[in-house]
Order: sequence, then structure tokens, then C-alpha cells
Amino acid sequence: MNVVLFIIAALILVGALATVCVRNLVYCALSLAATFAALGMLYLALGAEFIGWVQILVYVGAVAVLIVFVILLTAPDRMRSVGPLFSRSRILGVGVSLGVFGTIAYAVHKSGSLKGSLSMPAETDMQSIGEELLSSYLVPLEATGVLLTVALIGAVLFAREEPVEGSEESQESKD
Amino acid sequence: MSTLQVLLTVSALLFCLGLTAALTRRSVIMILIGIELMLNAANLNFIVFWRAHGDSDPSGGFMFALFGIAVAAAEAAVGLALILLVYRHYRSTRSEDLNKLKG
Amino acid sequence: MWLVIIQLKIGIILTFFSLLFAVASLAERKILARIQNRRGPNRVGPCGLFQPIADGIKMLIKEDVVPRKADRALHFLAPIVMVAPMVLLFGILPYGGGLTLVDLEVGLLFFFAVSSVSELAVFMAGWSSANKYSVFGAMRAIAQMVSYEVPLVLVAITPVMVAGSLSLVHMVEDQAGYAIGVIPNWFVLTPWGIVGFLLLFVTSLAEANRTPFDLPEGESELVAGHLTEYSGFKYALFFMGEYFGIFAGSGLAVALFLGGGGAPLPLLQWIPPYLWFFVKLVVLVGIVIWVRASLPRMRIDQLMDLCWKGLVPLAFVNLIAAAIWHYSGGGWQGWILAGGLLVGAYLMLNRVVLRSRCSWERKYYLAKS
Amino acid sequence: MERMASHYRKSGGRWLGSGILRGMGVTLKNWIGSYFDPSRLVTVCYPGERLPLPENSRSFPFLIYDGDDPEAGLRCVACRICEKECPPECIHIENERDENGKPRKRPAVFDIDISVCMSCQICVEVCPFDAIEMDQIYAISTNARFEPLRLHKEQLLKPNEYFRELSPTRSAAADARREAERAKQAKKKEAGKKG
Amino acid sequence: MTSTEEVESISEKSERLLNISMGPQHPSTHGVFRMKAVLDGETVVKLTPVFGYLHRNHEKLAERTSYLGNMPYTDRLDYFCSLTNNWAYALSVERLAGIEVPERAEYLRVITAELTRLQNHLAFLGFLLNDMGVWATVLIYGFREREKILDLFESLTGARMMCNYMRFGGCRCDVPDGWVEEAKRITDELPGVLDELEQLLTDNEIVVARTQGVGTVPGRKAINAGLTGPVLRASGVNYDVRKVDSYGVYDRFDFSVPLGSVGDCYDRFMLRLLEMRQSLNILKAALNELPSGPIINPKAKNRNLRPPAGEAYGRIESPKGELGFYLVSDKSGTPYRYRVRPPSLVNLTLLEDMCVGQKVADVVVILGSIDIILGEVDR
Repeated sequence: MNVVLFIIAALILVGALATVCVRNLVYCALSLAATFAALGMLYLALGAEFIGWVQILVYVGAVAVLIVFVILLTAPDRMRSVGPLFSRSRILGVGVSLGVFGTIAYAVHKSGSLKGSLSMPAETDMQSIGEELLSSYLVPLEATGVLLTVALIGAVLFAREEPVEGSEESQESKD
Repeated sequence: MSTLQVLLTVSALLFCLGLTAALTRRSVIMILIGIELMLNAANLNFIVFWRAHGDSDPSGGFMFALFGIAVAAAEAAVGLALILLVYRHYRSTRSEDLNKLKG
Repeated sequence: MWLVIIQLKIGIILTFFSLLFAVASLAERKILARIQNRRGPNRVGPCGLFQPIADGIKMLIKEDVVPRKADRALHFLAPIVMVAPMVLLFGILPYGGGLTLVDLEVGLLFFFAVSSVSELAVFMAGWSSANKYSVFGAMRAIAQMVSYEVPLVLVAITPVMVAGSLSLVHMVEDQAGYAIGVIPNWFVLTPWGIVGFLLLFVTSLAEANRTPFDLPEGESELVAGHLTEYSGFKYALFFMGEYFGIFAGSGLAVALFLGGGGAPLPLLQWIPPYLWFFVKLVVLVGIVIWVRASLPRMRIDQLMDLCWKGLVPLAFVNLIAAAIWHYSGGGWQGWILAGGLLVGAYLMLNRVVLRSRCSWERKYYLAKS
Repeated sequence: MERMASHYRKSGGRWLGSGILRGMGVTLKNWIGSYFDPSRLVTVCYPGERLPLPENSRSFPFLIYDGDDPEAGLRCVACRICEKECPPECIHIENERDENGKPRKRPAVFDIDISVCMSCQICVEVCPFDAIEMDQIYAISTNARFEPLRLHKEQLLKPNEYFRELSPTRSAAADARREAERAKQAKKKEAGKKG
Repeated sequence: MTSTEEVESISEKSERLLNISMGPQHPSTHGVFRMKAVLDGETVVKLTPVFGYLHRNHEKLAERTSYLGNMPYTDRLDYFCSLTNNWAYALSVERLAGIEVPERAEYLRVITAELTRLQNHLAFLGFLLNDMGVWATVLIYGFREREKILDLFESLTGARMMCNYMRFGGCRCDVPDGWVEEAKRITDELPGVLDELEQLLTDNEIVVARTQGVGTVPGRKAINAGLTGPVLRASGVNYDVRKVDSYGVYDRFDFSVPLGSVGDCYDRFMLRLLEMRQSLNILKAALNELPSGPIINPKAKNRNLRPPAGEAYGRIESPKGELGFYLVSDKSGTPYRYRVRPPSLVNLTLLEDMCVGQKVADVVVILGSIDIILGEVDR
């Protein structure tokens, strides 16, 4: 069971590394989608089946496509991100993240309570997820619903094409 | 090094990769991609701890990850809409150019 | 032993669907021809039966042109990312009679998760061909597929709510049995079922980019949309991907609304369920081809209007109607309540659309002088 | 669609989607009809079955000769009217020269360049001697562009029987005209001899 | 032609404009015709038609060919309706040379012209719907009926599309026996087919959505631009050369001229359907009253015709609009000046006004609804 986990984990890390390092923006987006898919597989392997498929549906199906769409809309020709590879700010950024990783890794390695091995994932059936969602997690569910609608309307408002003042054809295409 | 610890280090590494992406890359879209990676790393942690807890009723970490995904999707949508707006106004997506607030 | 059975089933399903793809590509040309009063391919083999083989060989032999400035890796990867998820979808369709490959508890969620990956494939195809028209076509295709996924999911949720589980096999069991002896209680024979089936059929047409929604490959405007720069076997893969999209969409419609492997009449039950599933699938694919021959293409803004102002509200109303049906315990009072709600929604939509049409009532003066 | 005397009112589709269903009803009628009703299946498999050509159909001109010997029965007298009248000028005629170079009333060379000819049958119309008629052959593609498409006198000559079987009414009219012509010539010759 | 600076000034406003050219080999243009479109997203900002690819020097060629020799060339002008081209040319030469046309020939001319109008409109419906996306279904229904009419032409004149049938003073050959009965049978069948086509198309919500309110031309602008034919009548202007000039024997038949009200693509599309029904009325009457008698004026000299010096302008209502021939003769065997007034070219001038502000997909439908034919536009 662990071998499968490690393979998928390796996949995730390779995808993430590719997302960060590749210069071409489109390749970043696609490797990001690959990382999300690998993460979805990891959730499946860990037994959280529902979360795995939701992850693929939401991230690979929607968020990655949105990112790709925005890339298409904003910089179709300037794909190569130029600029020196090792400028001062870049080294600083890498240093900071390495420091963060060091502390977390040290904490995980040193802490005593994380020794237990993962038990075989028992099937979590949909019934219990449904009941749980609508009983003890009802408030967060409704709150997320409201949040999603607000985000939807907000995104539409931001991305809407303001009518170019004075030109009549945009009025006409608005009605 | 139990599998639990390995998975936690993996999610930590994922988090740091997201952090480097957000900090070092120039394009605004890459910053958003970095944030997405960090959010996913957090979700991974929730699921791993929920699985480490052992029982199969979906509470605690499972639910948290579920709502995490929903919120992250909403945030990505709004973020991208913002990027579009910024691009339409500034005509460029390089983060250096967006320095009007510097004063 | 268990593994052998699974491999056998996989073999059966894959050969069945690739055969159906070959026959469907021939049937499409034959039915289109018959609708247009001509014979259709009948030169290769008896009444054209070997035509798919001929097409296959032609596609294999044809030179695979890749534009110089194209992005080779993506250009090569796009057809694979298009076809792979579609093939996955066949795994969860409830054929019945022991042929169902896997009974996923979250079958429907799996269906949508995997089918939404094909949008990425369309982007990769459009972007990697480095051609202005294909980027234009790819943007349109993604906009269409993303926005038609919303009504598709909403409509598919209604049978989930009534059957109470996401697994397709459970949904088929819920539709088994016959009311008052003869009528099978499929979901399609309920008021919300009819509307749901039509909506699902229309949205799966849009999802597979078929007429009247085949805008990305609108020949008359943007040559072949995101498929302009593909030839040879990669084009055949896209072609196969489109067909598998139709089979998956119709398979879902059969499973959700037409009672999977259930026989329409009790005395026909001796025919195995997967044959019934096959018959219903073929009938639906026939209707898809028939629609292709008789409807013109919609404009991109009309297409979006139809989706957001037509299908999504109708899907919500359908959800409410299904709830009313469920709590009124089916039967005639269910029909009156749910049916009334849906007919009211249709009338309101009818008046809104027809009133908005500028001058639908046209008068032509026949001048004598 | 009520048909009023002075107005043709196109009433709006009352029900959304009814127009589409009625339209698909028409295509269904054609689909089913194509199996039973011959008027709904109109194509033929070309090389096998061929649609019969109507009698007046024309493709490219050909020369007519009476009797069985092409040279003796040649009707054309090289009067060059068709060469002058042909709009794209695709006919080329050269007279036969007898021993001391005087042109005789027979064409030595009669070429028609069928890549230029637009089968407008003006040559047939203006020919006073019914020597040229329009053929109905259309599958005459060649592998070279220029040389094989210039049909020479030998390739153009065809017997009168071929023309009679090709288009019975037109050939009958032409033969009747020639008979009347010959009878008038004979009567004039008697009158000349008697007078 | 707008200069390039103006195009630049538009693009300064927002350089998200996209220049695409719907090239000569574009699948939807009727023959070789190119449109350079400047798009702002989906809507058309500027559209410049480019034609001339099919120019064959028709008018200069006619100045060195005899009057009779020009007749087959007129078939090639609007290669869908060769008989109406022949009639217009014959009409103008008859006016130039003052030749009378016997009764039977006039009737034959009306019958063949109305049959040409029918098969042209049937083909038009097919092409318009083919542009909209119905994959060749309506095209083949239209062509199925058109084949019957072309068979009539072939048995009468010898060729399906290049008929070369009219002569100065009448027609070239008489009707073979059995032709009139066959023509009557076809004109009795056609109303059934038209009902079927109307049922398939006029109420179809997608066809309505794609054509209504698209490419609208108000009556006043149509008159100013000199439009003629169904495109003009769709904008509600009552102008049909058959009624205005009542040339030939059109005054003996009672037919009415359908007029549109809005002048958009849907009206132009419906106009053709209604015109086909009117042509059927004329055909029924003409076929019944076909008189006997000579089909050509015996005194008319066709071969080396030398009309007196002068000029003449003969015009008829061809299926696409008012087709006119302006001839100037200097007593020689060949015309001094030979000018064709092509309805397609004149109707094409308004293409840009119709397309600006519409979507890209509509440009194709608008071009289809004007029903241009490149042989006539480029000459």
C-alpha cells in the first residue's frame, strides 16, 4: 500500500517542480493541472474517494481551465517570461521557502506522536457524508453556498467588458 | 520515518514549492498558481491527518478539506477575474508594472 | 480468477465500443445520405460495410502534418488527453447482466470529473497548432463546454435526488419493476423525467460539440476550429473522441432516465439487460445523427443565452418538480403538481423568448400593381 | 399561414421548439421515404447505371458523311461559314488543292479544338449543308492537354446512321430538308435542260 | 476604398481588433470572393469585399465578336440563370435592330424565364441553409427539384446550364413533343415541395434566431444604393421590372409581387419562397395558353446582323435583380460598346453596411441572403 502512496507522492512533487521551474506559462498551467490530478489520485489512494473525484472535478476540470483561459486572454504572444534567472529577489525567495521547509520538516521528524502507521482505509459511504454534511456541518455548507454565489457575481462583475463610451455598436450588442 | 511523516514532508515540500512560485515568479498568474499549490498542500495535510485518525466516518479533516476545495475554487475565480481587470487596465501582467500604489 | 473476469469484461466493452464507433461513423454517413435522398457509401464492401475499415486505413496512411511553429509536445498530447477520459467513462456505465465493469459508489461524480478533462484537451489542440483560427476556435469551444457543464450537472442531480445515491447501478435498480403490470417505471415516464431527459440530451449534444452546437468547427466561419492543423491519425483520434463523447452522453441518458438494462415490457425480460442497454444506446445515437442532419448551427451568443437563460433555470425548476414528485408520492397527484409546475415554467419561457424576438409576426404584402 | 387576398401573414411559431420538431418531421419523412418512395431516392450509381440523355442534348460537334465511305460521302464543302461564325474560333479548315493549286470544294484538314469549343452549336445552326451536328459523348478526357484534344477530320467523321440513331427527330428533319433540296435541284436541272 | 490610416485609427482605440480575411477559397463564399474583416471580439467593425478573381474580360471580348456570337457568352454571366441572360441580350438587340417577336416565342421566353427563376431560388435556399450549418440537407432537397427543371432545359435547348436558346426575334428551336406535359406535371408537383421546405425552415427557431434582425436594410437606403430584385423588395419597396416595364407578355398574366416589411435576412429568405409561388402561377397560365405559330420571326437576320447605328438598353427581372444590357452599334457586324448591368454587383455594394455591427457568423448568412453570383459580379 505504501509503495503506491510513494509513487503518487513522487508524481505530485515532479508536477509541482515543473509548474514552478518551467519558463513557458502554458506549460506551467498544464503541469499544474497534472499536479492537481496526481493529488486527486493520492486522495483516492488514501481512501477519501469523494474528495478525490471532487478535487479532479473542481481543480482539473474548472480551475486549470480558468487559468488557461486567462493566459489565453492576457498574454498570448509574450509567453516566455524573460528576465535574469538568478536575480537578487529570486535567491531571497528561494531562501525564505527553504527556511520554512526546514522548520516544518524538522518538526515532523522530531515529533514523537506521528509514529503510528496509516490503517487500511475503510470505505466511507456516501450516506454518512450526506448526513454529516447536513447535520453537524450545516452552517459551513450554507456559508460556502453563499460565498460561492458572491464569488460568482463578483468575478462576473470584474471581468465584464465595460461598454466603450460613445461607440454605438457596443450599446447595440449589449441589449 | 512512518508513511504519515513522509506524506507530511511531501505536503510541506508542496507548500514550499508554492511559496517559491509565489515569491520569485514575475507574472501575476504565476503568483496565483503558487497560491493554488499552497492551498492544495494544506488540503493534503487535512486528509492525511484524517486518515491517520483511523475511523471512517467523514468528519473533521475530511469535511475541512471539502470546504477548503470549495473556498479555493471561489478564490481562484475571483483572483483570475481580478487579473483580467488589471490586464485590461495596465496592459501587462508583470507584477513589477503594478506599482501605482507605491506613491 | 477475479482478475480474468475483469479483463474479459474490459475486452468485451472495449471491442463493443470501438465496433460501435466504426459502425456509427458509417451509420452517420448512411443516415445523413438517406435523409438527403441519396444512397451513402456503398462502394466498399456490401452496401458500404467495409467503409470504416477503409477510412481507418486511410487515416493511418495519411501523412501526419505538424505545422513548423507548432508546439510539438502539446500537439501530440492533445488527442490522447481527449480520448483517454472518454474511454474511462465506459467503465462505470451500468450495462447490467454482470457486464457492469465497476459499481463506483460515486459513479456520477466520476463521470463529470473525467468528462471535464476533455476541455483541457481542446485547449491543448487549439493552442499548440500556433494558428490564429484554431486559438479562436479553441476559446469558443472551451467557453461552450464549460458553460454547458453547469446544466448537465444540474439535470443529472435530479435522478440522484430521487434515487438517493450517486451510483449508476443503484439508479438502474431504482427504475426496475413495472407499474400496473405493463408500464416500466423508468424515470423518463415522470413529468420531471421527460424534461430532464430532453435537457440532458441537449446538453450532452453541446458537450460533444455536435450540431446544432458544433460551433468550434463551424466550417462556414473558422474552417475547422481547433482541429485545423490536425491530419492523419491524430485527426482520427479526435474524431473517435467526439464519438466516444456521444456514446458516453447517451449511455448516461440511458442509465439515468431510460432505466439502464430494463426491458420496456415485462414479457420481453428474457433478453439480457446489456442487449437492452445496447438497443437504447443505438436509438439515441440514431437521434443524434438525425438532429445533425436537420438543424442549422447556433451563433455563439445565442448558444450562451440558451444555456444561462434557458437550460439552467429550467434545470432548477426541474429539480423542484422532482422534489414535489418525490414528496407527493408519485402517482396522479404527483403528475398534476410536478407536471403543472413544469408546464407553467415552459409557458413562461415560451412567452419570454417569443416576446423578445423582434418582429416574429411577419406580414408580406402581395402587391398587385 | 393564412393566405389573405392582399397579404401573406407569417404567423409566429406559437410554441417554442415546435418549429424544430416540425422541421425534423420533414427530415424523418425523407429518411423513411427514401426506403419506400422512389421519388425520395434520386441518385444513381454512376458508372453502373447512367441517366438517359434527352434527345437534344449536345456535347461536341462531329462531321457527317453519307453512305459508308467517309471520303466519298463527305457532306462538308469547306465553305468556312462555321469557321467564321464560331465565337471562340476553335474550328480550323484547309481546302484540298487539285493538281494546279486551285482550291476544291472539299476540306483537306478539318480540326476542332474541343478544349476551346464551348459546345454552343452555332456551327450547326449556320451550316447550310447539314454537314456538322452535335454529338452526345461526354466522357472524353485525355492524358495530355493539347495534342489529343485537337480532333482531326478522321476522328470527327461519323456516318449518317449514327446521327439518325442519336437524335431521330432532328436527323429526320435534316434528311427531309436535303431530299426537298435535291428534288428542287433535279427539277431545276430538268427545267434547265428543257428550257 | 478606405485608406490604411483609417484602419489604424480604429485600432488605436483598442488594439484588441483582429484582422481576418475570409479568403477566396473560403467554403462559404459563392465562388471566388474575398472579405477582409476587422473584428472586435465577435462583432465586425469593418468589412471590405475584394472581388475580381473571376474577371474574363467579357465586355471587351463582346466588342470583337458578332452579335450572334455573343449569345453563348451571355450564358456564362450568371451561370445559374442562362436563359434570363439570353433573354435580356436578345431583348436589347431586338430594340436596337427593331425586330418583332412572334406570340409563341414570347410565351416560350416567359415559360423558360420563370423556370429559371424557380431553379435559381431553389439553389439559393440550399446555399443559404448550407452556410447556416444544415449539412447540405436543404441543399440537396433544393437540387433534387432543380434537377427536374434542368432536365426540361436539356431536352428543350440541349444543355442544362449553358442553354444559348434565345435568338434575335424569337427562340432557336421548338418544344419537343411531350415537353409541355412534363413541364405541367413538374409545376403541379412543386407547390407540394415548397410546402415541405416551408414546414422545414420558416418556423425553425434556430433559423429564425440566425436570420431575424440580421443585416437589416431600410427601404430608403436600399433605393439610394440602387438595389434591385428580391433584396430591394424585402425592404418593402414595390419595384419589379416585370410589372414596371411589362416587357414580353407579362401583362397577360395576373401575378403579384411579394414585399417584405423589415428587410432583414429572414425577409429576403421568405421573399424567395413567395416569389417561387408567384412564378408557379405564371407558369401554369403560360403553359395552358401556349399558342401555336412560328417560334422565330422569319424576317429577322441572325447571322451577320448589322443593326442601324444607335444605342439600346434592354432590361429584365432576372432572379437576382434587374439585369440590363446597354448596346451601342456603329452599323458594323460587331457592337461598338457592350455594357452589362449586373444585379449581383450592385446588390453587393451594401454588404459592408449590412455586416458592420453584426457577428462573424452573420457575415456568412448576410452574404448568402443577398444571393450573389461571381460570374455576374466580375464579368
